[in-house]
Amino acid sequence: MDYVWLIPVLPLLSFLIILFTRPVIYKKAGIVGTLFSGAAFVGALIVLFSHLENGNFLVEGNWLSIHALTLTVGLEVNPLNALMLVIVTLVSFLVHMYSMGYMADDERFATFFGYLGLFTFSMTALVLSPNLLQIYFFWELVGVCSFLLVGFYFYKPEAKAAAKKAFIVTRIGDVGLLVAIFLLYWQTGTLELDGIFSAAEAGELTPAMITLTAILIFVGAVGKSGQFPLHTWLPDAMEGPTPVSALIHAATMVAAGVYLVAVMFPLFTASDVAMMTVAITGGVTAVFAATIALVQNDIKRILAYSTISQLGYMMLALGTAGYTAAVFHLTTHAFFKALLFLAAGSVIHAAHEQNIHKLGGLGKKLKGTALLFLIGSLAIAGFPLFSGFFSKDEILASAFSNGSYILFGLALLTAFLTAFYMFRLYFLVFSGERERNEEIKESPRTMLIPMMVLAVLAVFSGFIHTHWFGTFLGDWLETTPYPVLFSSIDAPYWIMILASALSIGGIALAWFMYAKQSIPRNWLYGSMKEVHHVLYRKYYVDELYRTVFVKGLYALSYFWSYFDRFIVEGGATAVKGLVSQLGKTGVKVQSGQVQTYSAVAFSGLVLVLLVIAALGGYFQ
Amino acid sequence: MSSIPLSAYLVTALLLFCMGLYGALTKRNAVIVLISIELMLNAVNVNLVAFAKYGVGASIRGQVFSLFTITVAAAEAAVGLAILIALYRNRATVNVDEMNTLKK
Amino acid sequence: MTGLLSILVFSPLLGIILLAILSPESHLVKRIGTLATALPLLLAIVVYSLFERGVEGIQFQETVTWFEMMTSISPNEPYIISYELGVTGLSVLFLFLTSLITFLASFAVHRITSGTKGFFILFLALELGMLGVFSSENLFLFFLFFEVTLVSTFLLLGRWGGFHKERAAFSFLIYNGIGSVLLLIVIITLFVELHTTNITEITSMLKDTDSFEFLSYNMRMWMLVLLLFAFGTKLPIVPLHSWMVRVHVEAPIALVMIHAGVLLKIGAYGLIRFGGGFFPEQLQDIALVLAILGLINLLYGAFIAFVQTELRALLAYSSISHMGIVLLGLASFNSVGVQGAIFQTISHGLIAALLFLLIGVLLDRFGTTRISELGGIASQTPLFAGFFLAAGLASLGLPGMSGFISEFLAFLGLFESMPVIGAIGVLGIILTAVYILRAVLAVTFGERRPSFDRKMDLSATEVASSAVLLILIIWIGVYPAILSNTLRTIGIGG
Amino acid sequence: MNMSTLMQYNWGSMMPEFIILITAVTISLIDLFTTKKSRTMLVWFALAGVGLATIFLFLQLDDGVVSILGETFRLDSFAKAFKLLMLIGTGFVLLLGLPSKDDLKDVKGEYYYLILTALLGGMMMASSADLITLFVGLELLSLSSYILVGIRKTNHFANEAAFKYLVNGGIATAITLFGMSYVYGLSGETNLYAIQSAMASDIVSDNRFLIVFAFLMIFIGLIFKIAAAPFHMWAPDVYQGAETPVTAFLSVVSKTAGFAIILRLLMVPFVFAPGTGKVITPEGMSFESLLVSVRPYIAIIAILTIIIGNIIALRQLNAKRLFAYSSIAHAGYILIPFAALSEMVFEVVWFYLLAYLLMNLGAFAVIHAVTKEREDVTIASFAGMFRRSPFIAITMTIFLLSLAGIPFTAGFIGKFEIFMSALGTEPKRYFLTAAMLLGTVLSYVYYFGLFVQMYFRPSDKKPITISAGVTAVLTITATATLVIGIFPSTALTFIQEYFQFMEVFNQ
Repeated sequence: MDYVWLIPVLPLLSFLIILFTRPVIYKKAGIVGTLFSGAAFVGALIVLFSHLENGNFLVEGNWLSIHALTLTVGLEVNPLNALMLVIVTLVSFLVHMYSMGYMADDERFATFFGYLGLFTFSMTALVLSPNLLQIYFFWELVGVCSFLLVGFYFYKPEAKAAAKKAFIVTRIGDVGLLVAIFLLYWQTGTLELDGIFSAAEAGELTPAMITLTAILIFVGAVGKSGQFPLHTWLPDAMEGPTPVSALIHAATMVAAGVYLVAVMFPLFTASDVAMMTVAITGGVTAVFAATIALVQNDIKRILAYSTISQLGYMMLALGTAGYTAAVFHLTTHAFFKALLFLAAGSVIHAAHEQNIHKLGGLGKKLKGTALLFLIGSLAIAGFPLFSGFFSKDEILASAFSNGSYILFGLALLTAFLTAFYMFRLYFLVFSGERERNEEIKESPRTMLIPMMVLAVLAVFSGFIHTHWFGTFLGDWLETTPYPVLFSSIDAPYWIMILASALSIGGIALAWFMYAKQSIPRNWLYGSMKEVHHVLYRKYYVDELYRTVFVKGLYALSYFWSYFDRFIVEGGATAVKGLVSQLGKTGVKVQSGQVQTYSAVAFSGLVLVLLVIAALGGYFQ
Repeated sequence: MSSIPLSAYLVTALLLFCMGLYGALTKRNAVIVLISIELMLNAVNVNLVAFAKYGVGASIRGQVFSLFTITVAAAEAAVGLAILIALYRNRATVNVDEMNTLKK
Repeated sequence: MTGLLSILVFSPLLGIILLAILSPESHLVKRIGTLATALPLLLAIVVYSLFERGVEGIQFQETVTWFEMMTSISPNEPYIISYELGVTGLSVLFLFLTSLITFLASFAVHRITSGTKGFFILFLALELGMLGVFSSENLFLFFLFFEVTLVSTFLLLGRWGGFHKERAAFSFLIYNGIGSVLLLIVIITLFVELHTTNITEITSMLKDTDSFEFLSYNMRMWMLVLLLFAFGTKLPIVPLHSWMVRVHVEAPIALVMIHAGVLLKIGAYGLIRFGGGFFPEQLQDIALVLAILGLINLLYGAFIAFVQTELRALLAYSSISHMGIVLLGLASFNSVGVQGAIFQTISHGLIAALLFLLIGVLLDRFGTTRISELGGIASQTPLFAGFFLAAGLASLGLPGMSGFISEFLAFLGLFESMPVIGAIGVLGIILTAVYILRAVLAVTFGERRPSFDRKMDLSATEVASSAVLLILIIWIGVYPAILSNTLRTIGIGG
Repeated sequence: MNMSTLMQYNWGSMMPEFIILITAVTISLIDLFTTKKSRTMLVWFALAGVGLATIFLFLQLDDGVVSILGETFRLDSFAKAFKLLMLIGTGFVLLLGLPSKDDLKDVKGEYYYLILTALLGGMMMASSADLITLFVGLELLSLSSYILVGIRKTNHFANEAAFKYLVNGGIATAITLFGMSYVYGLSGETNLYAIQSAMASDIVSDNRFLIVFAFLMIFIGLIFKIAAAPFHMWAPDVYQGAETPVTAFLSVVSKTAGFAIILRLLMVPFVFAPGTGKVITPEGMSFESLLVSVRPYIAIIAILTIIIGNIIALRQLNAKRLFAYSSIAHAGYILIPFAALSEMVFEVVWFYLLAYLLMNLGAFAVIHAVTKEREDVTIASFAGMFRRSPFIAITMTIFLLSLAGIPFTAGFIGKFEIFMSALGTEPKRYFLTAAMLLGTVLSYVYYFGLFVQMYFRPSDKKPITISAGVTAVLTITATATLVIGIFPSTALTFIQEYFQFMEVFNQ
């Protein structure tokens, strides 16, 4: 336990080593990175097990103290972040390994691994933070890593734009979090979690303040987890290398939003409004993203929208007090979504093509990949006994038991849509026949092994929390040091059946449309052109933002810069002109006529005399 | 003892002064300008002498003063004329309006 | 260690003399010039290390009576002016900052093509002035050194500046001239009333209540307003900023490094030390005004920076925006906010210096700082791109770099006293990200341009100097106690 | 007044005047009987005279107030202080006139003794305690300088300048005299101290408007000498037309004399005179002091002078005209302590005049050096000065900095004291301060504009050769400017030790 600090430090070391020896080690960077992240993973496992034995752990020290203000740094291990730690390090380790193959022929190979190391460091450190400032600190750092990796192909204009967008949009959310931090500090006098929670329990915060801060924090989460309305950056972020999408934009960083809400759960549960906001945002996002995913053509973008939708699912869970459900789904989703991305990556690696309509019939050539992808799809679709099945069921249950049937309905709809678009994707890519001239071959072992590991987890990770064999995860999570509210869920069984029915139904529909083709593929396009269009253009959100915010910003900026040039500088110039004009007149008066000079002098005298006579009262 | 009050002298002097000033400021002929200045100085003399006779604590000082003034005025006139001649030699004019080469 | 400060302040003289006797053509000029700036740096480090942290009051104090003025009517109460040096935790940091940035900037001087000797002489004179400003314990002395910086900057700018150098030089002169004269008025008013110009004495005299008999509340308010104008011109506070943009655009890079890195900070230093130190009550009463001004600076600068097409102008406006945070921190009027303001001045000093150092490289290699003419240079000059990106991130307040903790403290302080303004202010954080990324990415990212192939990347010296700055930036960002320990005794009013 | 009374006067106290007089006379005699060639020695002669006079003045520094010739001639600290300035100034001017090898031909004997007579007039103005002697001194100075201005007989610029100077001067004198005549009329006295005591009488307070008018007429007439608005307009033309050393003399020595007479003639007699305004005191209604009631008008004149001088200077291209306006502005600055009725008025004025003497003479010396090669010196003829003659450039830099009031120069300390005098009085004179502030900043533009010429502009011209005299002047003035700027105590303690300015008031 006392060596927890090693877990963030190891990846940091790999980053530094690679940074400084970049020219030298070049290809070996991959090995270095993988080894260090592997070590971190081992460490995480040790931490996990030692936590199972001897419970929570917290160590703190002073970071900065100014007069009254004291800011601390520290490391904390509790069920939630022990779990996150394992997920992060594991996925990171696997992605490292995978990248050795995927990025093999990229000239900035070493740099890539450096960035991965930095990200792993920031993410693990974020997870281990016991206070809000530290969380924010690394919250921003992971954001930067994501920015760097999205913009990894810096010479591609799309990548450049995407990176910028990713950073700025998330930053909008971050500012919300920052404000929440400021408010909480002046309300509670501390930034440490337990301090805040105890203050909240002791009623030091007004309900309004609790609601406000909670919602502000949620804004931060919305930004990071690509929830509506700040979701627009995530699909674009797919411009980055695929392993990055798997690690950052599927498994770990985007989940940080959910993680944050989970961490601050006691604060949220203290305010129904906040909870409602979270639930609704989550539910809406889930359906919203799922519908968009129905009609997209880019393999990675479909996965991105599915990620958004799944994160929405988790938020929905949290909003409906399903703490365990959310964390559970976070875990399983990390595995199967990472798997899906890596599989997609292997497809792209093989076929150099991302448009699913141009792909197809790859099932024959890429047997391994196809199988793995299938597993992933089943898991996410919530096919019975796959991991996704259990976690989704948990969420549906919590939504139902929370009693808001609209949200429940949204959840169900999402479940069906998810199953459908995932298998649309699967069938379009792998099933069917297609003649290709170019040679397509299976990815190297370094890429397959990580996927296999994930596949195994995607299948079996569901069993860590079932109502049949035992709710190990839930029970363990309840040992958290914080006053988290665990709602006892007693969901009727028909929910589970309904859920499986929906998922199978979705799969079937997809099969009929895209594999067996008994239903025309483009019936939606044919029947409801407008709907299809709206979905295809992602509800025109990007267009809206571009016109409102981007254009608005330009307008304002130009206005002020003209103001600066013409009013501010113009004013200065005017004064200057006035003075020199005075000078001109002065020179004119200096006519060279001696008598003018004396006349001026004399009139001056007369003036003075008149004035003093008038003021002094000589004329009375 | 004449019964002319002091004020009469003073007014005369004032008028004299103003005439002188008027001449000095308006006349185009440099010589006249110089003469007008003399006029102003003489106005002062009238004042001084009047005060010396009828003024408060009338004393000889005023007349002494006026003697000095007259002398200085003479010197000033001399210098003025000298300069004027030099000017005339170079510019062949005594018109004040044309003495405006120094300006700007 | 008495006399140490004097040695530090006047150490640039050595270089000036050496250079003066050197022939302009001599190849030694550059080397001696740089060495001459190294000497003050060493001394500053010595002072910094000998400085006792957490000890109240002035350290390294030196006092020599300089001259006294007597009036024949009241000869028994003379006006005495003495040569007094001394440092507080605040000024010792600035001394270090000054000497460091000057040293690093001296490498940029090597690119000057004509009259290197003269440049170095004035450059050292400028350093002397700045060191003097930060180590004077006496308003009179402060003013003298302040003017030295004024004149030397004017000459440097007017002789070695860009195309509109003389216009820039004169607008610099006029704005700062007015500022300095206003400062002089305040100094003299205090002097004739209190018969001293010693900063500590004045502070204590103004504290005791019976001083209100001869310095009424309103008068103090007026003096504070004058100070606000005087130092606000330096800072600069909108709308007194147009000179500063010109200087940033026209001045030679070495000078801009100094200007953005240190000279602007004199404004902040003065406001904190004198505005806050002498007239705390009045400052508190106009805190709201100050905050609004800060807000305007922050957003105004950010908005305009967003549409600049020229990197130096962009950075100028970004400086304005960042100085807004200083004002906000000051306006918060609690120790946290004020410390934030101080942090921000130091950190922005380092960041601005780094950014302009890189801009200098840009000018040297690509001959332009117009964003439109650059792009994709990360392909050819990865090191430059890396440092530029890092500097940009630092400037937009990335945690782990000095910018973040400064902004954090400033806003934290502000949120206690005026949350609404703080809430508006945080928009600035977003805008900063927007314009910085726009600029940095436009220059480094993008398609590779063949015309830029064979452009040389950072040289060893350039890497070294950038690295030094970056390390300091990160150090402060990761371990801010390094500053706060030195500033422990510094409250509102330095 | 018989011989014995004449003999028992302490003639020693007039020693400097006598020396100057004798030198002047001897020079004029020598001038009659020598050829052009051997006239260079005249300069040395004149210099020797001035030097000797200065030495004697120093010897007098310690003895107290002496007044002889029936209280008409008075030797007090005030007189000594201003005489000292004038002597030094004249010394420098003579040094400037020191001919270098090439221009022996235009050495004129009269130039030297006229300068000396002018100086003599100035000294009389400084130390006479009677309207009559004051007036004579004034006129002696004026007449000599009229001729000095026009000394280049064949140059029509010189003639014109001289004529303009004369006409303006004549009118100014007349106005002053007119005022004086009323002062005499109301007091019946010509001795300043007698007038001072007579001012308390009822007749005066009955005709107090008359006395105020008289005061203002005298004042307006006298500001002609210091070239303050509205009597400033002659200065640029005359400065431009006259030979540079003469210009220097006018702008420094004659101006010093002007301030001397203004301070003495306006402060001593009128210090107890009744003004226009009434003040209600516990022991009944009385009139405020005249100086108080005219203060606003003096202030307005000072402000006008500063503004006009600086603003018009901004647009000057001819160097001499530029410095004419700059010296107008400086006259305005020096009027401030007087307008503020500061308790330190004498110290401040004297110190500033000292600083002004050094920096302005230096500047004119530079102009003189540049004039040598071409007739009219424009701003442009300073272009690239630093390359052509670093010595001139650097000394000029010092003078300009001092004139602009930048620290470490005498000018700064002077301005500092003036600000103190304006802000140190109750109530504080904010308008005067503001005007001076504005003027200072405006003046930066044209002073630093010369830097632009000297350092930034390229030059194709050859280096400048300067005469020994100019070199000497430049070196001394520049050094002194710096020394007084960095160690003001040198001058300040000198004042405190030797000059008890308050002597000027008591009998």
